[in-house]
Formats: sequence, C-alpha cells, structure tokens
Amino acid sequence: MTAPNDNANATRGISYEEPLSFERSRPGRVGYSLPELNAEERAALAAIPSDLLREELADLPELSEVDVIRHFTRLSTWNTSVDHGLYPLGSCTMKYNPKINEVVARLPGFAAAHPMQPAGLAQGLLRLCYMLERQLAEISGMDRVTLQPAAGAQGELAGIMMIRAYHEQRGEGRTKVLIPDSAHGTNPASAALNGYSVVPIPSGDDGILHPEAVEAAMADDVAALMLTNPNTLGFFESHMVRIAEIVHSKGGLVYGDGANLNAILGVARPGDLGIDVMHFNLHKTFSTPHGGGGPGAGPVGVVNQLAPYLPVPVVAKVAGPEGERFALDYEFPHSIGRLHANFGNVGMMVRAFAYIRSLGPDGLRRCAEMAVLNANYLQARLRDIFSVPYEGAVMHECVFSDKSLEATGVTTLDVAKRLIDYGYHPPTIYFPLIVHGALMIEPTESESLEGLDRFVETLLTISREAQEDPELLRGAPHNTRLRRLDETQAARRPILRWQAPSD
Amino acid sequence: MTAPNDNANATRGISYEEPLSFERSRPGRVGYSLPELNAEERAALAAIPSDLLREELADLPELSEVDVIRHFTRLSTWNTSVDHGLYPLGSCTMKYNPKINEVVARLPGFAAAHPMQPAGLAQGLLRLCYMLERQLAEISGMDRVTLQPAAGAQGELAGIMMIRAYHEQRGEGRTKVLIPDSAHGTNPASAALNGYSVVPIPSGDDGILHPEAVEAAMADDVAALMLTNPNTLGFFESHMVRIAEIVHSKGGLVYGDGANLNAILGVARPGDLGIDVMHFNLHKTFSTPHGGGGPGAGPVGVVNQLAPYLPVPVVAKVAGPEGERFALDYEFPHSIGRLHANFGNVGMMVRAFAYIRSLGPDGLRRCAEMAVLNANYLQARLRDIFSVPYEGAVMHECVFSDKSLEATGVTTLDVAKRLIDYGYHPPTIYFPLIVHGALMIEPTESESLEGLDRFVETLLTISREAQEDPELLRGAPHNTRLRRLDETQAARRPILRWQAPSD
Amino acid sequence: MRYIPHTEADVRTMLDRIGADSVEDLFQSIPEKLQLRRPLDITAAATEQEVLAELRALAEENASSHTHGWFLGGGAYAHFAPSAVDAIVSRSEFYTSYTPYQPEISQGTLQTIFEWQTMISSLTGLDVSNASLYDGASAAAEAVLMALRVTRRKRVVVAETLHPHYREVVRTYLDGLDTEIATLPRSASGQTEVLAEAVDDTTACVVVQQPNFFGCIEDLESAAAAAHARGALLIVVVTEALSLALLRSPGEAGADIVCGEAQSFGVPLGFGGPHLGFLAARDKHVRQIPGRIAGQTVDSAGRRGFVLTLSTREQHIRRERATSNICTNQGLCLLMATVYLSLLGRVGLRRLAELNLARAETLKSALRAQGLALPFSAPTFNEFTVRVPDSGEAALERALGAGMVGGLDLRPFDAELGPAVLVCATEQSPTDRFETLATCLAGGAA
Amino acid sequence: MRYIPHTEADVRTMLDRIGADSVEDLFQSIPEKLQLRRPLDITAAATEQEVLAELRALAEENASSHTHGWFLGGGAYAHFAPSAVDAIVSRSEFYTSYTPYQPEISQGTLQTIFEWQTMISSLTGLDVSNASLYDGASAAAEAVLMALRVTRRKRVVVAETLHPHYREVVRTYLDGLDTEIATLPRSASGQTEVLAEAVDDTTACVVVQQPNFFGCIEDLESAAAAAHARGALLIVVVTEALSLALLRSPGEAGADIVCGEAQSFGVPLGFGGPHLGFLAARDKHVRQIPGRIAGQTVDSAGRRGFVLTLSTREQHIRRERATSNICTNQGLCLLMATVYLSLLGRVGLRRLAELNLARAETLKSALRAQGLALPFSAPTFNEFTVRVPDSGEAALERALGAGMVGGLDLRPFDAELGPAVLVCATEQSPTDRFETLATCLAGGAA
Ligand SMILES: Cc1ncc(COP(=O)(O)O)c(C=O)c1O
Ligand SMILES: Cc1ncc(COP(=O)(O)O)c(C=O)c1O
Repeated sequence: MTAPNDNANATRGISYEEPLSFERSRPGRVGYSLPELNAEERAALAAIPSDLLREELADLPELSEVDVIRHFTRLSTWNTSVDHGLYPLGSCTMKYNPKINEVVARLPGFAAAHPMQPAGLAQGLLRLCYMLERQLAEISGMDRVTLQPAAGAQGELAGIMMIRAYHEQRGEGRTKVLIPDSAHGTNPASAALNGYSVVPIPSGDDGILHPEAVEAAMADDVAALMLTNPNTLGFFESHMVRIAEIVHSKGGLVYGDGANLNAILGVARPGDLGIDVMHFNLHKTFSTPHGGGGPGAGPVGVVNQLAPYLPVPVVAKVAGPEGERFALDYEFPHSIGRLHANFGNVGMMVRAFAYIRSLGPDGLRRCAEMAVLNANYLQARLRDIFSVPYEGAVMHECVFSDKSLEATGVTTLDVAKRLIDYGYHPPTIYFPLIVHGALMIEPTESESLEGLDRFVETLLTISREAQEDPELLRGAPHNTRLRRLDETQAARRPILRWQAPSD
Repeated sequence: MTAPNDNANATRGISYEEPLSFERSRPGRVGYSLPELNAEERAALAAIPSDLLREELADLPELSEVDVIRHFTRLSTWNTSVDHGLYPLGSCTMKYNPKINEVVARLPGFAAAHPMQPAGLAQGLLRLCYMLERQLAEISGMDRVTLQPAAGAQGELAGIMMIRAYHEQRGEGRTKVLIPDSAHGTNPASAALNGYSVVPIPSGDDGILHPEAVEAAMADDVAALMLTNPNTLGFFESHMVRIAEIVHSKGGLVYGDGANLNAILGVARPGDLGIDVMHFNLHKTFSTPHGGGGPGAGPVGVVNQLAPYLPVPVVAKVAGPEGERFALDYEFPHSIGRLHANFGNVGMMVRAFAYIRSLGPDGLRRCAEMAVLNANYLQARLRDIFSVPYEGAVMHECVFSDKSLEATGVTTLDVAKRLIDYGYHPPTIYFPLIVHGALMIEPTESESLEGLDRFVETLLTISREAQEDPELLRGAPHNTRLRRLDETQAARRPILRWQAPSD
Repeated sequence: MRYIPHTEADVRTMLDRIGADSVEDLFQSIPEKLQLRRPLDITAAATEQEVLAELRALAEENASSHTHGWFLGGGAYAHFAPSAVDAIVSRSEFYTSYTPYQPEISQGTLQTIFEWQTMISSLTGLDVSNASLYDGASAAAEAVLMALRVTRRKRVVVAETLHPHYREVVRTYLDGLDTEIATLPRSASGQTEVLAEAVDDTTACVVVQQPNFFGCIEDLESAAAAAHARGALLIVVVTEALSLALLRSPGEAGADIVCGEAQSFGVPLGFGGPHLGFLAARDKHVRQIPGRIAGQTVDSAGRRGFVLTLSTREQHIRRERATSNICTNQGLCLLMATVYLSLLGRVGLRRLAELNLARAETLKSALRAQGLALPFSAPTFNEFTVRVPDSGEAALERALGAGMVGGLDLRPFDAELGPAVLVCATEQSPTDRFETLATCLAGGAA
Repeated sequence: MRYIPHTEADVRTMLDRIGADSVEDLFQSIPEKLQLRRPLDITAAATEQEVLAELRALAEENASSHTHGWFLGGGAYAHFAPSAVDAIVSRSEFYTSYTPYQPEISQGTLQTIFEWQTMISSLTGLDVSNASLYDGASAAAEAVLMALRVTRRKRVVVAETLHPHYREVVRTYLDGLDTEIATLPRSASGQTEVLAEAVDDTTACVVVQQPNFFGCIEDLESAAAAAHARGALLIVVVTEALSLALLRSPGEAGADIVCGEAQSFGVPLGFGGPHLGFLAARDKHVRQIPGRIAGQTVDSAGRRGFVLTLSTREQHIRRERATSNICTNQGLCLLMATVYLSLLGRVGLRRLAELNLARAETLKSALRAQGLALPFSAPTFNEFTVRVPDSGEAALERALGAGMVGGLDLRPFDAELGPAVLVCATEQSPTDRFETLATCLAGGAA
C-alpha cells in the first residue's frame, strides 16, 4: 500500500516531465527582443581587436520565451515549498514568507537603486537600513549592528574577525576558539577560515553546556567561545551567564550564533546573556525567503567594546541644515574592513524591515511563543514514537534519535523519505551530530494545531509501517516523480555539467 | 500499463490534497490586518439603526494568511495551464500569454485608476484606448471600433443591437438572423437575446457556406447573416464576398464573428470581405490570458454606416490649446446605449495594446502564418489516426471525427480523458455540432514542431491503445489526482454550495 | 519573435510534410484579391524594454489613490487589497488556463468557483449563485431578463436611485425586446418611494439598489412587499459589495435575486474593469440563472470533486434557447474575490465594513462642521451626498488643487438635485485630510 | 496576527497536552532574571496598508534608472531584465523552498543549478562551476583562499586595477591568516603591468580583473604566462559578466579560476544586493571549490536526476576542515541568471554584448566631440574612464542637474589619476542624452 489514505495530505497526480534546457534548444530560436545595430554601431564593434574576442558561445540554449516559461514552470512543480505546507527543517526556521514583503522589495526605488549612487540619492534606503539596525539592536540587546554580511556564515566570519581584531588591538595573539559539540558546521568552519584552531566542548547529559566544561577548556590562548542559544538540540543554555563570566574572566569573548533567535524574540535578549557578538539570520528569524538556497542576510550585533571593529561602511545619521540625513561612514580606523562589494543583501533587509514593522513588539513575541509552543507540542506527541535523546522542555525545535527504530532496520533516512510520500518535507536529519540518527524538527509558529496533528498522525502511520513493512520505507519515496536518488554515485563519478552529445 | 513511457510528456508524482476553505476554518483565526476603531469611530457605528444591520456573517471562513496562501497554492496545482504546455482547445486560441503584459497591466497608473475620475486625470489611459481602437480598426479593416464589450458574446450582442438600430432607423422591422449550422453557440444565443429568431443555414459538403444556401434563406425580414470566418471547422469562407453581396442586396447586414481572427492577422481583413460588424476576442487573438474563464474583452468593429449606433462613451481625440487631448464622447444620439458600467475590461486592453506593440505588423502576420502552419501540420500528421470529416487546407485549427474509433467502442470523450494521462489538455470536443464526435484542435503559433510531434506520437499511442485495450481509455484519466468526474450526477442532484455540517 | 518558436528549418520540415511549397500557399483558400498585399499600417514592433518604457509613460499620466487623496466612489471603490491576493492570482496555473471544461485537470478553478458560490450565497442571503457575470451593470440586466423568463411578464419597474449607468445598461439590454420600463421616484429622504400602484400584474420585477446610488440605505422590506403582492420578483442590486457585510442581507429582506458588482472584494479599480458581476437567486429559479455554475460531484473512485453543471441552460448546449449568451465571464476576478474573502473572513469583513462606516460618519462630521448640508436623511454606509455652495465641478476643482479627488459631481446624473457631490470614504481615504476636503468643498481654499 | 494561525482555543489544547499551565511556563528554562520583562522598544505593529505606504514613501526617496538617465556602473550594471525572469522567480515553489537537501522534492532547484553550472562553465571557458557565492567580492576572496589551498603557498599577487572594494574584501578575508599580499601596478595604457619578477615561487596566485575596474581589457595571456611560469594560479575576476559573451574566455586565455559577479544576468541592482557571486575552475581542482555543487545521478529506477554533491568539501560534513564556511548562498539569484541566460541564449547574449560595446563607443565619440580626453589607450567594453576638466564631483553634479547619474567619480579610488569619471553605457542608457552628458562632463551647462 503505497498510496496514502483518502484523508491524507497528499496523493499522486499528474507530474510533468522536462529535459534540460540545452536539450530543448534549436538553432535559430529566439527568446529575446533587441534592437538591431545601425551601421555606425556595427562599425564601432571594431573597437576591440578581434584576437581579444571569443568564438561563438557554446552551451547556451536557444529557446523561445514560451519554451523558457514552460521549462521553469515545470521545473518549479518538482519542488516542495513552504507555500505547499509544513517544511519542518530543524535549524532552518522555515516560517511563512509574507507576500507583502515580496511586493515592497520589488518597488523600483529599492530594486533599481545602484550601490554606487551618491548617498544623497539614496536617502530612503539608508534610512531604512539605519532603522533596521536600530530594531535589530533593540531586539537582540546588542549595542551596534552591521547589516553587511550576506548570510549567517559570513556573519560568523565577520564576528570572528572582530574578535581577532579586538585581541590584536590589545596585543594578544590568541589562537583557539571553543565550540560545543552540538554546534552547526559553519561555526567551526568560520573559526578555521579565520585561522583559529577549534576546541570542541562536550555538551552535558542534559544537552546543554556546563560551566565546568567551559572552565576546563578556557585558557589564555582562547579567543572566544562560540555557542548557539537556544542550542541545536532545542534547549536554552541556562548556564549562559555563568559561562560568559568564565570566558570573560580569562579575557575571552562570547560569540552567539543567532540562528535560533526566533525562539526568544521579545522573551530574552542575547545582549543580556553575556554575549559579545552575534549574528542574525534574516532568512530565518525575520522571514526573508530561503530562495532554494539563498539569498539570506547575516547582520552582526556587537557590544560597544567591539564597535570600533565593525566592517565599513556603517550607515550614520547626521543632523544637517535640512534636517536628518543619512550618510555612509567609512571612518572606522579599527574596522576589520569590508566583507561585501556593496552593503550586503539589501533586498533581504527591505523584507525584514517590512516584517518587523508588520509584527511589532507583540507580534514578534508571539512568534517566539507559538514557535516554542509548537515544538513542545510535537515533542509531547512524538515521544511515544521516537526516542528522546535529551529530556527537557524545548524551545523552537525538538530532536529525536532513531533508537526506537533499531530493531526494524529502518533508518532515519528511510523515515525522512517516507514522509515525502505523505506530502511532507522531512525534518533535518543526522544533525546535531551528537544524536544518533537525529531527526530535528522545527515547526515554527506558522503551523496550526490541526496541521501538526496531521503530521503526527502521519509519523504514527510511518512508525507502524516500519514495524510491519520495513521494505516499504527503505524503498521510499514511492509517490514522487523520481524515486530515491543515488548520492553515492553522484559523488563517486561527478557529472557537474551537461555535455553536448559528441556527434 | 497506465504510466506513460520514460520519454513522455508526463508521469505521476506527489499531488497535494486540500479540503474546502470552510473546512479549514477555525473560530478566531485571522488573515487580515485592520486598525482598531477609536471610541469616536465606535460611536459612529450607531448611525445605522440596528434593525437594518445583519447578524454575523455565516459561511465565510476564518483563516490565517498562511492558510489562505497554502489553500490556493495547492488548488492551483490541480490545474493544467498554457504555462505547462500545449492547451489545444479549438476555437479558444490558447496561445502563450507574455509576461510583460502582466507587468504593465499592474502599473498603478492603470490598475488603480478610477472609472469616474475626470478625463483630464486619465489622459494616459484614454490615449491608450484611442490607439488600441485605431490599431484594431487597421488590423480588421473596419472603420470604427468600440472597446466596451466585456467578452466576445457581449460583443456579438452589441453588434446585433447595432444591426437592429440600423434597421429601425430606416423603419425596417426585420426579425430574423441567418446563422450557419457550424456556428458557435453564442451566435444564436446572442441573436435570440436581442429578440431575433434564428434561421440555421447548412454548411456545404466542403464545410463552408455556399452562396446558394444563403440566397435561399435571405429575405426581406432577415436583419443579418452572422458568420464566423475562418469558420469553426477551420476553413476560410471563400465565398464570403459573393455571400455578403447577396445579404446586402436584400438589405441585410453581415456580422462576422472574429473569434478566429488569429488565422488571418495581416493576411486578410474582415472589413475587406464585406463584413459590416465584427467582434474581436482580445483574450484569443491578442493573447490576454483566459484566467480560468475570463476576464476577456470583446471589442466590436463596424463600417462607417454603423458608426452612429456605437455604444457610448466613445473615446475622442480633441485638439486643444495644450495639444492633443482625449475625452469621452457621449454625443451619439443614435447610440444603442451603454453595455458596461464603465468602459469595459480595460485591464485586457492594456495587455492587448502591449501585445500589438510587441509584435508590430510583421509579428502579427507571423502569428497567423505559424498558427496556420501548425494546424495544417497537425492535420497532415493526424489524418492517419482520425477521420477527417471535411477535406481541405485548414486555417488555424483542424477538426476530426471519431469515425475511425467506431469499432472500438471508444468515444471522443475517452480519447480526451486519456490525453490527460499523457500530460495534455484535450482539444475541444463535440463541437462543431455538425461533426460526429468532433475533436477540434487549435495548436496556435506558440507550439514548436517538436512539441507538435510529441503530441502526435501520443495520439498515435492512444489510438493503438483504443484498439488493444479500450477499457484503458474508458477508465481514463488514471494519472490525475481525481479520476473521471460524474457530470450526470452533478446535474441531476445539484450541490451548488457548501453547507455547514448540521450539528 | 520571442513568442513564436518556429525556426526556418522547422517551417521547411513542416511545409514538406504538409506538401506545400511556401507558407503563402497555406492561405490559398483566401481568394487572391481578398488578401492584404501590404504590411498592416501599425507601428513597427518595439522591444520589451521599449514597450515597458512607453507603457510606464502612459501609466504615469493617470491619477489614482497612489497620487491623490481619494474620495471618489459611485459604483467603484478604492479598497485595499492584501498582497496575498495578487500573489495567488499571479500563479499561471490560474491565469493561463481556460474555462474548466475538463474537470479532471481544472479542479483548482472549479473548487474556487464552488467556494465563491458559497460565499456569495451567504452574503446575499440567497440559496445559489453563479460563477460571475461581466460586471454589476450587465448583472442587473441579466437579472431583469431572468425575472422576465421566470414570470413570463413584460414590465420592469426600476428605481430612479439605481446607478444611472446600470439603468442605461438595463435599457440597452431590453431594447428590441417587447418590454416596458417604469421607474420609481426618489423621495426626499433619498430613498426610493415604493408606490404600491407602480407594481401591477404585468410587472416582472422591481429593481432597487442597496445602498442606492446616492448612498442611501433603502427599505427593502417595503419593496419586497410591494413586488410580491403582485407576483413580481424583487431584484436588489449592490454596487458596494462590502455593505453586504454590515446590512441586513437582501435575501432575508425578501429579495428574489441579488446581483451587482463585487469589485470591492480585492479587484483592482483598473479604470472600470475587469470587475466582477455576481448574481444569486433562490433555489427554485436555479434553472433560469445565466452564466456558469459549478457543482459538487464524485469521481469514479467516489471522491469529491467539482464540475461545471446545469449546462443545459447555456449557449453551447441550448443555443438560441439558452438563458443567456454568456461564455467567457470574469473567472480570474472571482478568484481575486474568493482569496480576498478568505483572508478577511467572517470577522474581518465585518470589521472592515464598520471601519468604512465609521470613516464616512467622521467625514460627515467634518463636512457639517464646515457648514455643509447633507440633503438626504436616510442612513448611509461609506458614501453619501453632500450639497456644495456653488457647483460640484467648482468644489471638486478646489479639492483637486489640494491634491484630492474629492468625489463625484452629481449634476450630470441628477439635474434637479442642485449642486451636490457624492463623497466616499473607505479604509484608504486619508483621515488627516478630511478637514481640508471639507474646506475645499465648502468653498474655501485648502 | 495574520501570519500565526493559533487561536486561543488551540493554545489551550496544546498546553494541556504538553502539561503546561501557560505559555510563560514554556520558557522556564530561561532563568527568570534573563527574561525581558517589558515589550521590545520598537514601533507598534502597522497594518499591511500602512506598511505599504511607509515603504513606498521610503522607496520614492531613492534615485534609479527609473528616475534618471543612467551612466553609472563600476561593478554593478543597469541592464534590462525581461519580465519572464521575475515571473519565474516569483513562483513560490522556488522562493519559499530551502537548499535542496532532499533531492526527491527539490528537483526544480537542483536541475536549475546544474543548468547554471553548465552555462557558467561554458562562459568562463572552464570545466566546473559551483552553485553561487555571496557576491563578486567574496567570490574573489574565496578564489584566493582556494588558490592558497591548492598551491599550499602563502603569497598573493593582486592587480591594482582589481575593483577597490574587491581588493578590500580580499584583504579582510586574508587578515589573520599567515599570508602576504603584493600588488601589480597599472600601466599608462590602463592595463595591469604584469611584471615577471612580481611572481615568485611562493606565489599562490595572480589576481586580475577583466575588464578591469577602469574599463580596460587586460592581456590575460601574459598574466597566465607569468603566473604559470612560477607554478602560481591565475585568477580572473569578472564584475561585468556580460563581457564574457564577447571577450575571449578567460579559461581559454589560461585562467585557472574565474570568479566574479553575475548580477548583469537579470539580477536587480537592489542597492548592491542580493547579487550573484560565481566561481568556476578546472576539473583537477574540483575538490577545493567552495560552496554547493549539484551533480547528475540516477534514481532507484535508473532515471536521471540531480543532487547536491561532493559535500565532503563542506562545513556540514567537514566542519573546521571544510573548503569554506559557506552554507546559505545566492540560490534565487542563480535562478534569475539561469532564466535570463535561457532567454537571451547564445545568440542574444552575444548581440546584447555587442550592443553595449557599440553604445559605449558611441558615447566615447560624443565625449571626444566635446573635447574630453580618454586617458587610457586599452580597448574597453561598456565602461571607460574619461578625464574631466575640473573635478569628477563637479562634473557629476552638472550631469545630475540635467537629470542624469553620469558615472562614478574616480577620485576616492585613485588619487593619482587626476579628475576623472568612470562612465558606463548599457542597453538602458538613453542614447538621446549622450550629447547632453558630454556637455555636462565637459563643463558646460546642459
Ligand atoms: C545553527 C546555525 N548556525 C549557522 C547557520 C549558517 O547560516 P547561513 O546558512 O545563513 O550561512 C545555520 C544555517 O543553517 C544554522 O542553522
Ligand atoms: C467562435 C466563437 N464565437 C464566440 C465566442 C464567444 O466569445 P466569448 O467567450 O469571449 O464570449 C467563442 C468563444 O469560445 C467562439 O469560439
């Protein structure tokens, strides 16, 4: 029985096939409209010596506008998205992306403004950036915020660089960064990218960090502790203040990964917890769409102590004869420098600003409350099905292990693939690494009670199937256009581009 | 074997289920943002005596914005559309709808303009309407054009009314309209709606109208002949001029249904063929999207003789001190009056105007040429599979009968439903009425050679299936979310709205 | 041409298969002398970039609530449409599909129609609704034709307070048919005077607008009583559909057919169209309803689905005996309205209606404070008539000078009323400009 | 709140199931004193209508090619994007999905990435490409880091004609690492002087921009020869991706890594972001490439499909030993560019590049006609440097007075050059204003 029952979230239906665009190409087909060059213009082409010119372009298709629209429309139907339903990727905060944000980001005054145009011709945008910085500072309890980093990981890098600059300014050559074993991969990668060596800190049996563990690892050569709060197991790091004291007492700084900020919006502020630097993921907490893999935006907040090291330019408000004006300030002599060709992913800032304006203080807090309620509800309902590796009330997400499935031979991967048959995007799997066969579920506040109940029923069904018919799960998904894809073969013999058939 | 083969146009995949919005409703859920009324405003509500107020609204759902977006996103995935592929509904001209047209129609200066605002505040729109009128007049060879009718059928009605007004003005009380048996249902319906009785004229064995048949029916009490050229069998009415002479000679007028104008754009003009009144379907020929059943637009062109009867208002160009201005002219004492609360479906006019500007004279002619080429190509390739009821080179569409299927017991309906399994929208079926089990295929110019070839291959496969496994066709579609729907039951016991469960 | 995929090689291949020498040859059935032997005399094709620039320039020549303070209604209303509406309507699955003739691949459109029918039935207080008509005015005309069919009578009684454009359209539609139109006058209160003697045994229907063109709320019960007393139907026409959320439903008040314009439900003003005609009626008249109707049914596996139904009323089956000639109607606008109503919902729609009423009443106070008189005593919703000192034209010119489109000059529509303006306040009307508007209308400079 | 579906009844039911008394209780793991006991001090929520109005007002305070004649480039280019691009990008299947971790329900995104990789490999003349980086500048930095990994060397040689912002970002990324940066000077022709002695055996890479920041087309062969002679890699940075359609491909000229900014391919200027960093390399270095890569594979039924691959390079597998920390990158911008390139295609893209070149050359003539000097002799593409009589600032101020954003004042970027402006002409630059621009830059009034 591969077809879900009648009341289910999904069934099967028509799915359209579509080859690669290159395979649809026909010589002479046209998808553009361009003016013809006049004689004078044709002559001007000689300005570039012909040995600098390339031969004709290969491997771009020739298609009509009709072809292109159909091609990508069909491709789009192969994706599942938040607008289809629950997309509970843990740590990714796949909440609803409001439509108004898409509208405002496309206003020509935002979308067509040029990054090099004089500040006087971009007052609206600079004002918006300024206001967003202030909003993020208030929400996080940090003193200053830079909007420049293009994603969370670049924010981490920026933060680590500021930490380095801070220590170097004080003549200290610290070389290590402490990172809990539950951390996201970008944390160690970012530290390493800036030349630090990474010292892992074990989480306690309760899934949170204990002062003793930090104490044991903290030393004079440690530049910072980098931690995520709430952490990737969904827990609030309740020893946060004590831990920060330990780090600070040895001259270190505390970096807070803000990926999970959604859980504490309006409830607690990283700046009040002893965190010195943090990044925001606008594409998580502030609902800018993930776009199938970006663009995101990773602003970084810092305490005053670190403000001199902020990347440039910084948006500044200046009082002038005609009232308030906004300018770009490059005069940060201790700045770590520039991280982006321009000001970062401004389009995401516009969306996040619209989001914060739409929610206000109460709405933001409500996000946190309902996100946490949803995660705890799922934990309560799913604990009969899956094993809970770490007990405790969770914040924005809940994590299960595959222990309860052991006897069946079914893996977390199989459960994930089977969920697809029922019309759900699977949760994050096999992360955090400290949980065996982890299933990391972050429902976000966008999901309704009934929606969660339907999801739970489905997982119940799947766990029954795992007992009764494990092959069904191992062969999943069955209902998709393509069946399970062979990732091993892809990596072993990489085919990374289309090649025109040789004849 | 219900699944199409590997190279096919479609297969099966995940399809999402979704109940009625009412069934998703939960008391207290909110999808809007509205300001709270202040005290003064609350007091103002007393302005309407309470006995004039209704009780609370029943049967509107309570949903969040998330719910609503997911609801309609899921619903949308149950539709097939032009952006998915070939949609060869004969007589409907389902050509590609260019994306730029959607953009321009949404410009606030068009989309937010109010029909009652003074002409001085709507010069851009009036200018656009004026230019579109002139373009349509040139394309059709008619002298004047009104843009007011909201669809083809309303255009027919407007045309018939002008014919009536014309005859009445000359003191003639003609009571009949001649209509060929191949005509679209709106033709007799429109004539009847304006009080005429309809006299059907038989098509000849070659599928076109013959002067003799018209001659035989034409009389002093006949107000008009209403015909479609090219006609609904896809043929050009080559005796057009002679036929028009016959009608005119007895004091009648000729109405031309312009639904098939796409076939002769830039090649021949109704006005040059003896037609006195015609309607355009902007949603066919000029590519304004069909919208799942409208909105369309059905401008009507007339010869000068009929201009005094045009509906009001008419857009007029007036030379003024500040140059050219545009105004609304109501001073048509013989006008049939107004047909629309405002000026018709202006949004469609904006799109059609953009389309005509994008194509220019050469592009429009190319539409006709390639549409006709496509139809003839399909006729040539499909004649081995289906019976051709009327021989001859076709224009924009080709019509087949189900005669070749007779032995199999398979009907045209079955073929249509089976096409769905292969990812194609079926052609128009059982029309025109004079063809037994008609399959009426209009590919339009948007389809490529390879696309047509794939479609032909599919029909070949289906005709083989009809021979080998007729049950397969009778049970089709198999690949859709829902199987064949029971139209008889729907009509016998109509359920036309959702009812809240009684408890 | 980017919309047409044919390459020259394709054309050659196809001609060969057809057995024609050239594309020209395909047009041989058009007599030579009827063929156009010159290019069409229209401007040469423009690039996409040029078309956009041209149309942007044309768009900028028009005023709207984006450029002016807006107080103009009169049958079309500047309401706010949530962005979610256009997000859905822009899905090409909806806007590039046809009328759902093939239900198995059109369930998105069909279920939407079914939901719309449910909503509009509920709002109007009637049993059944169709799947849209062209606009409010033709819906009124279709309703009258329907009443003529139902009653087999020939006389139509129309309130003078029916929107003048609607009256014109009804007249146009009836012209040529063997019918008679009588009118009901406006009383001093601004409401329709329902004279019992105006309705007789040959009367098919009485047509009343709610709220009426001048903004006044009509007494529908009296109208229903007068009509029903002589076996006529009461047709209630609604141009401001939002009023349905607040006022007693016309069905409850006795209307047999309720029709009109639902543009207020998220459909752009668009200089007057496409808008959204609707029509609802009682069960017993369902087979006389014009236009498309969706109905619930089951598939061959017994699962719920939707189809177009009762098509024996329609032109493609019944031809000259159809209930109407309607074919293409306003499907996508119906989708807009259904999305809009799903977002606002039962609570939101009511609250929005209250907000409109409150705004209008606040505006009235501001006008009265400037000494302006409101000539009609009947209660109103979000629109009302105000007397101005000199002329509507001059008053509105002053408002325009202050950046406002201040309302509709009533002189062209009602010569006897004296200088008056129809003013409308919605949730989009700038409250901080109410006083300025009052000053302008009263004769002062802004 | 319309984005959050919970009703009070829902909350109650859920709390009961969890076994908590109140929502407050759920936050007990946050020590009491760390909890915020006041509302956030940000402006109260606005309605959708208000937010739209506020943001429209902010948007209108910015200039763009919609409001001004546009001649400003310098790393970001005002190209025209066909409407079809945004129509596709607006499909929520694309923009509301995540990185395609679950390939069976992400084939739309994955096939798009694979198509992009093919296109960018072909345009750069290299073997493999990744699935985007944040922007051109960080792509340049990542390319340098990649070269350091590949060569295990520590010295980086960067042309002074590399975009100054890119140079800054490279410097920022290298800060803290044990590396050295040397520079190659600009010659009188405007090209980079490739001094053989600048490259030594410790040099990991030579970084050159094509066309360079001043618009000049570089001699990549010489740069490649100098780099390869000492075992260093040649990195070519491209900020105007459209030039790839016209100029000899960097891969062919000997580049080992080509990276840069593909904003020109249909991505909105957006005040600088989100844009689209790209990076392509030779097969042999594929396992040192940063960022996501999609690869072709088969499903369990043997049908072609696509997955993210070579992930052992990445942070989520390799953590501190990853080739980069990149996670979220610029997926949707990649889609824009892939749609754009599919529309323009091999012929259209070349024609567009020719049009840009022709426009720039025409503009040069107009400037020369006003007596303005072009200080550099090297050929250019759509952007070039022009000397102005007084100062770049003053010259641009005059252009602005005539409604034009006339280019980039080069003084802040190159103190020695003297008063000069970087001027750019694309298909969107108004040809009918070339003369006026020339007049303004030359010192006259418009
Ligand atoms: C906990 C955590 N930290 C950091 C990141 C990296 O953020 P980004 O993807 O924006 O670079 C993520 C993203 O998934 C995350 O979940
Ligand atoms: C031949 C013909 N005439 C008239 C019409 C009616 O046009 P509309 O649907 O725009 O009212 C159609 C529409 O299908 C048609 O095909």
